[in-house]
Amino acid sequence: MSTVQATATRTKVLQRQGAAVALILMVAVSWLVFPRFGSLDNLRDLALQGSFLAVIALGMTFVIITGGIDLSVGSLYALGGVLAAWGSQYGFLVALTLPLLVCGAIGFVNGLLIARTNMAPFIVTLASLLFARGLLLAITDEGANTYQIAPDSAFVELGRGTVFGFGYPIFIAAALAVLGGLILNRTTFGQNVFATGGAEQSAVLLGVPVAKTKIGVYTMSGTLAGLAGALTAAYLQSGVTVIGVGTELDAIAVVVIGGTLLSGGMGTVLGTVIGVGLIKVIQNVINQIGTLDSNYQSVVSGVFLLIVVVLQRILRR
Amino acid sequence: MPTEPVIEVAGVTKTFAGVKALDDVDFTLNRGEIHALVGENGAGKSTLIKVLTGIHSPDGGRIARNGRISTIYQEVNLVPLMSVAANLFLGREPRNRLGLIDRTRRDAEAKELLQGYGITADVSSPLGTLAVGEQQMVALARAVEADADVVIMDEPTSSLEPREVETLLDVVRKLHEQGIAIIYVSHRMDELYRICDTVTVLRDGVSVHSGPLKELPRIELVSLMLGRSVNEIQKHGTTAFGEDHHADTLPVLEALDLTSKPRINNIDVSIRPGEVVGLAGLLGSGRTETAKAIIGALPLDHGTVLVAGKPVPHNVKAATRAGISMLAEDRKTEGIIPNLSVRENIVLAALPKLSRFGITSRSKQDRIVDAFIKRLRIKVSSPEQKVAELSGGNQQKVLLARWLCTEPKILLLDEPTRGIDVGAKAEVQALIDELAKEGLAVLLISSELDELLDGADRLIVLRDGEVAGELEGAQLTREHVLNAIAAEVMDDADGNQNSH
Amino acid sequence: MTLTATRTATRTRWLQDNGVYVAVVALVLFNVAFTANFLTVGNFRTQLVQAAPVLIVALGMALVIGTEGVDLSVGAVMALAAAIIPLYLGAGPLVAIMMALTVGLAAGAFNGFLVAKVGIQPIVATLALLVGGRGLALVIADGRLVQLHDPAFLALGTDDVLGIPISVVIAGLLALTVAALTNRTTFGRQLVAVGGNRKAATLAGLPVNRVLIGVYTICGVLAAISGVLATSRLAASDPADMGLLMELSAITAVVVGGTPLTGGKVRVLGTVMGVVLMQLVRATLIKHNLPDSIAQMIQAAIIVAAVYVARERR
Amino acid sequence: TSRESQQTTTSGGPAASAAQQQSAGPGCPRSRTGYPQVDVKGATVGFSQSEKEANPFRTAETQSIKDEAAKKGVDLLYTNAQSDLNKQISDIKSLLDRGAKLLIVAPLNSDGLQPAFDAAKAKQVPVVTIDRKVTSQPCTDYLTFIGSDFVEQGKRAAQQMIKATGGSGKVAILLGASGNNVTVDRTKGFKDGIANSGLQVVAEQTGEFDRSKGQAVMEQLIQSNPDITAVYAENDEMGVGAVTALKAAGKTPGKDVKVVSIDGTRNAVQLIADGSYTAVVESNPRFGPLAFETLEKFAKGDEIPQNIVISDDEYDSSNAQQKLGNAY
Ligand SMILES: Nc1ncnc2c1ncn2[C@@H]1O[C@H](COP(=O)(O)OP(=O)(O)OP(=O)(O)O)[C@@H](O)[C@H]1O
Ligand SMILES: Nc1ncnc2c1ncn2[C@@H]1O[C@H](COP(=O)(O)OP(=O)(O)OP(=O)(O)O)[C@@H](O)[C@H]1O
Ligand SMILES: [Mg+2]
Ligand SMILES: [Mg+2]
Repeated sequence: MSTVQATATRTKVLQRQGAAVALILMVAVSWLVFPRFGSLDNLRDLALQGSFLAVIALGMTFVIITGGIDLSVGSLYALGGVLAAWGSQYGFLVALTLPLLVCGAIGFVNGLLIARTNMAPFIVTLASLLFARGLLLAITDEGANTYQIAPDSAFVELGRGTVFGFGYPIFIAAALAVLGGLILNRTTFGQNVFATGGAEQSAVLLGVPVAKTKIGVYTMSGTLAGLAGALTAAYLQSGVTVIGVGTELDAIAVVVIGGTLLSGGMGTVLGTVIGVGLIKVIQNVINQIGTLDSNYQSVVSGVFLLIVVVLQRILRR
Repeated sequence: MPTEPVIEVAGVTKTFAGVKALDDVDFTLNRGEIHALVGENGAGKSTLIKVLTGIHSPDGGRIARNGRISTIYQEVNLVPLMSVAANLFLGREPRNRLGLIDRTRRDAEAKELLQGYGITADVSSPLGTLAVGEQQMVALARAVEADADVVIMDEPTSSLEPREVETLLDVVRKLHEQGIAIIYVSHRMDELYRICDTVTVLRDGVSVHSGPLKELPRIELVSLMLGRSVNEIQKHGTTAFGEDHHADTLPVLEALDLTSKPRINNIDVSIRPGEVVGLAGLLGSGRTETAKAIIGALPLDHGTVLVAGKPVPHNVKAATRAGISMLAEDRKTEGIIPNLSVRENIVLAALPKLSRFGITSRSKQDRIVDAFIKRLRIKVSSPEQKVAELSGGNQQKVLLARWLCTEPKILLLDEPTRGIDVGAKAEVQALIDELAKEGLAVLLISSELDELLDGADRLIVLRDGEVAGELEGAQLTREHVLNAIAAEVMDDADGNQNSH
Repeated sequence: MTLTATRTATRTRWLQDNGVYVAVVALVLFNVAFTANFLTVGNFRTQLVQAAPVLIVALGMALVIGTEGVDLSVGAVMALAAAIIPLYLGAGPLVAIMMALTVGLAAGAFNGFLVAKVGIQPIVATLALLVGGRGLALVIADGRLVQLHDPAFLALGTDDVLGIPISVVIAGLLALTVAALTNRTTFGRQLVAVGGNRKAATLAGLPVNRVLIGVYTICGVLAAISGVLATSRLAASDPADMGLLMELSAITAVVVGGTPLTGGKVRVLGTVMGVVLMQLVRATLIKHNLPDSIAQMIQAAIIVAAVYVARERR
Repeated sequence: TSRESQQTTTSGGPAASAAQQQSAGPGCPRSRTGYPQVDVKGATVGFSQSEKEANPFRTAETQSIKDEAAKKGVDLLYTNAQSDLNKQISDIKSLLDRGAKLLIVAPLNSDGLQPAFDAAKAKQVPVVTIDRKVTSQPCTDYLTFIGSDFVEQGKRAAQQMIKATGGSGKVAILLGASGNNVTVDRTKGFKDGIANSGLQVVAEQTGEFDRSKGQAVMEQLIQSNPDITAVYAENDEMGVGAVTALKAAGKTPGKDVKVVSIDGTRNAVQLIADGSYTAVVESNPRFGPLAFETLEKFAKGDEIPQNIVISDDEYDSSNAQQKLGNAY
């Protein structure tokens, strides 16, 4: 046990810095190379785009720290949006709570199956990925129906309103991140999350309510994915059915880039936020390059991703 | 003393996939007593404890608990990635006015608390960075501070140094004075006789004896555990080691100037064929590190390892090929492959030798495995049983077997008898002796001073990652070693340990 | 005082070990009873032919999962293989196939290198290739689907050996090989040891890096083989869609087949059955003309049910 | 409608595609928008593509815009949303940020681009959407839509099918991707089109616009419904996949099983010419000339109609050979 963790303290700091260093480097270089990168408009858009992913990734951070994984978030994100748009005809409250409740419930079932039946999180949440997509198709008449949100409704304001040009979702995501950080580090639930992922067997013996903790994180992840969907629907003014495909992989990538161990037991919310920043900056830079052929774009994304993880890994040594 | 039962167990039975771990066991723990629970490896001690604490539900029987139970389980069961303080207070963290965890206070309290157990480590660093013994003390502190009526300790001293053992025994006495009942599991007879009032002996899942301990002669206790008559058990000393070995003159292993900052510094170790060299030192003095450096599992700043005069590249594979094998201290994370069978765990390192063109030979494996199961008396339902299902001591034997079937030239043993019952321990010790006689070079790390003194022909004493002295021949006495380890240890450890 | 009531429950492991087989049998029986024209040679042939490429990928995936890893890049590797084929088909099908397999080998070795030597977590290491690999395939193919006409190459997808489609024969042989590899060779046993406890395997002097690189390389090559077969069956090189979401299908099949994602165990026959089960599920849903929404929900339920019975009990 | 009369293009290649303006609703003059006059020549024009150019339709579409841009001497900025709706919104915003004064957008989806349109509106940049109609307001949110009528395409496919089968038999439909409004429209058009014929839909399963999925689904369907006599595929790729499946099952596509699909890719048209495919209704991707022409008219101050329908050709055994060069 001793040698591998010989440098664990150092690791923790450096690991966090790894992503931060990469982000600072990326931002600095992009600022210099692409004059429009630093424009207020661009930064606002960057932050807004990042905020939806950040909300999803926040829940994923908790799940991954317990040593699990949640593949259903992409589908739940889309489902949440559709439910919000459908619910908006009954007013703000329904539009906001319906997706949280339904997606939270699916997350709860994920947690229940994982915690109580010892099934692998990967497979359980893969099944709910399919299930939520199916449900979405069922309530939209196989995708034929897209529910619109009245442009003047208060709910749209939630997605489109701004403070100094920065959209509300940015502030919501920021507030949730702060809250998430507090829950993770300063509450018993947070400690239980770490303990569950760090050494599940031991956690049981230490009296940690492992099953409840797991149910808690998956419920949270589902709810947050639903919230992200609701915010997106408010922003897009409609319950778009085609979003969220592959979003789970984005969320996992940003969490891991942020220094959270996939094997569980270690991770930070700040790291995830930095991870979101990195991914969005990379995407933005690819756009700034402008002339890049669309097929090269994914090659470049892949290469960037690789550079970031390798860089981080090297920094950690 | 009032004999009011705090735990009462009647007719408990527990079966694991065909193995009867507990068979109609009765057990009573009275308020305020220290109750020894003894038995061979795999006798069912840990299982009984887990049934008591509700981790396992029994197949039959009834359990009555009267009061809060706090447990230190056999393997260190804390969370390595969380900080020491977080582990200590997990589930009962101090809060501030907002109901949030008050980290400053938690760390301060943790620091103060651990000082009482002789641990000065940084409480905000991950628990995993502590040596196993230190972790055991943290677990102890945690269990004791939990404000319980019953404290259960499953082999709490198996990775402790004489000094820590004393600290622990002091703690046990203090708890006893407070009227807290204690169940104490250990394979170390001395400790049992020093602190326990009552004893229950388990054999093959059956409770074969229960009664006051002091009246039971040691030899009879052992005979009860092993299920053999008293005269069948030959009189041993405290260990089963024989005479010194006659070693060749040329060292087969030379490790020179091993340095991996800040853990170990300029350590030289040389062992001749047929020689048993002991590594002594306090917890965290760098003994494990030294062994890992030799086998190539610890990145080095500098240093060379020579086998028979030839330098060995610094990686485990090369070291293994050169004939070095290492029995790791932490069998759970560095030893067993839990999913694999006993057979596969045993042949793992020797697999290439048991294969032709990369195709394994089952018959060869079976022959070797059967031989080792018999020779080490490993308790298994079949060689195909999952190793994770074995008791701790039997897992240790499986690992020993793994190394022995690679036919190494140099064997590094880090706490080889940790958690092994008396019978098996004597066998392992005799085995080490025998191996040395056959010409093996052995590096023996042990927290039990007697084992080192009797077993080793030469002792290297480490302090703070450096060689603090080498002792040989007539110098191999308790006093000398303790002197070399650290001056201040002598007083308390020496005074107490001569009682047997 | 707490009383723990007497409880005697001895659960059988039988269902756990044989859950997949039971599910396959149940589904076949259902189809025999309720699906028109199910019991025909042509139908079985169709199911096998469709399952073959998935099985080949799943075999590699099972090995990777056995080492406590996962390979998300298999679909992208299939696309790369597909993109390579038309470039070298002019030099003959054999050359084209060899080139495609070489690319799979290189991609797998690259994954293995990242995981073993650089020490990146498998899911992230292979995610990079998932993201970039398909893009690269499209760049190679200039973003185009290419219709293939080489009859020798196309025969791979259409011809039979002894009445069995070539791709099915290849998949069967590969399954046997992988089974022998895991159970009968040093490499196979070392692989599960690495997956069971990497630290212990390292200390036991096992060639951990070599095993890891080897496993990912095998997985890459198998994905490429699958890509070649699927391409020949499609009679076109279609890097945009070839193997899309194959990683999830393969992982599902492996896990449904009883190989735990936590590593240390590989069930080859279980994997075969997992693939067959998922194939039958898809076929059943299509043949009964269920709408996509219902079909996806039923698939979800079946996955959960199959894994539920096969789960390791605590 | 007067669809038939639109079929004016028989030769002259892509650029010659003609358009007809549907006069549903009032036109949109620049004066009503209050936007400044921007001369197309020398202007910075942004083009936001929705998906990778990994299929012939997208390739041809992007190429057409790029070619025409070069011809008109405009400075074209180009982005590709890689099938990610949020990215397309960012893309459009970044195009505006980079100084685009005119925008051409191929929307990923009918809904959800409102934030991007609002950003363009705020900068007084006219947006021409192509190939997929959005649900936002023409003239205010965006200028106009140029594209095919997908429902109409479905209907024309139905007519071809009725012609080929004589109006009776069992049809299998290979649907496009679920949740996609192209799928929805082409299904509706086709079903409406066969409503009064003797054709009976026996199966409709998604092939996700993908050749191999189309092939796999067809293989399953032909086993369970051996009496299928016609296949309607909602794009050519799935149709081609179905042909491969039918051949493998011992059928003769184009003869015992009629195959009709929508798109007009070279592979499908070639199959018609070879006799193993029945008909293809074109979905014309060559939006470049029309898009720029519209922007020019807008600059001049002309009224721009809400919808500009691009004319779609049709291929069947009678013309496939000679029109092969026109397929993309
Ligand atoms: N992973 C680690 N990171 C940082 N410090 C460590 C780590 N593991 C051990 N240490 C510290 O390094 C020192 C040497 O530890 P080591 O395990 O070598 O001691 P040891 O003499 O073998 O003790 P033990 O009796 O536990 O085997 C101790 O102070 C220990 O606390
Ligand atoms: N989870 C399990 N699954 C299967 N068998 C088990 C399990 N846990 C314990 N056993 C078996 O039950 C028996 C008793 O084991 P237990 O751990 O209680 O022994 P112990 O007395 O604590 O031994 P030791 O002194 O070695 O710690 C052994 O034969 C062991 O193999
Ligand atoms: Mg025990
Ligand atoms: Mg040690």
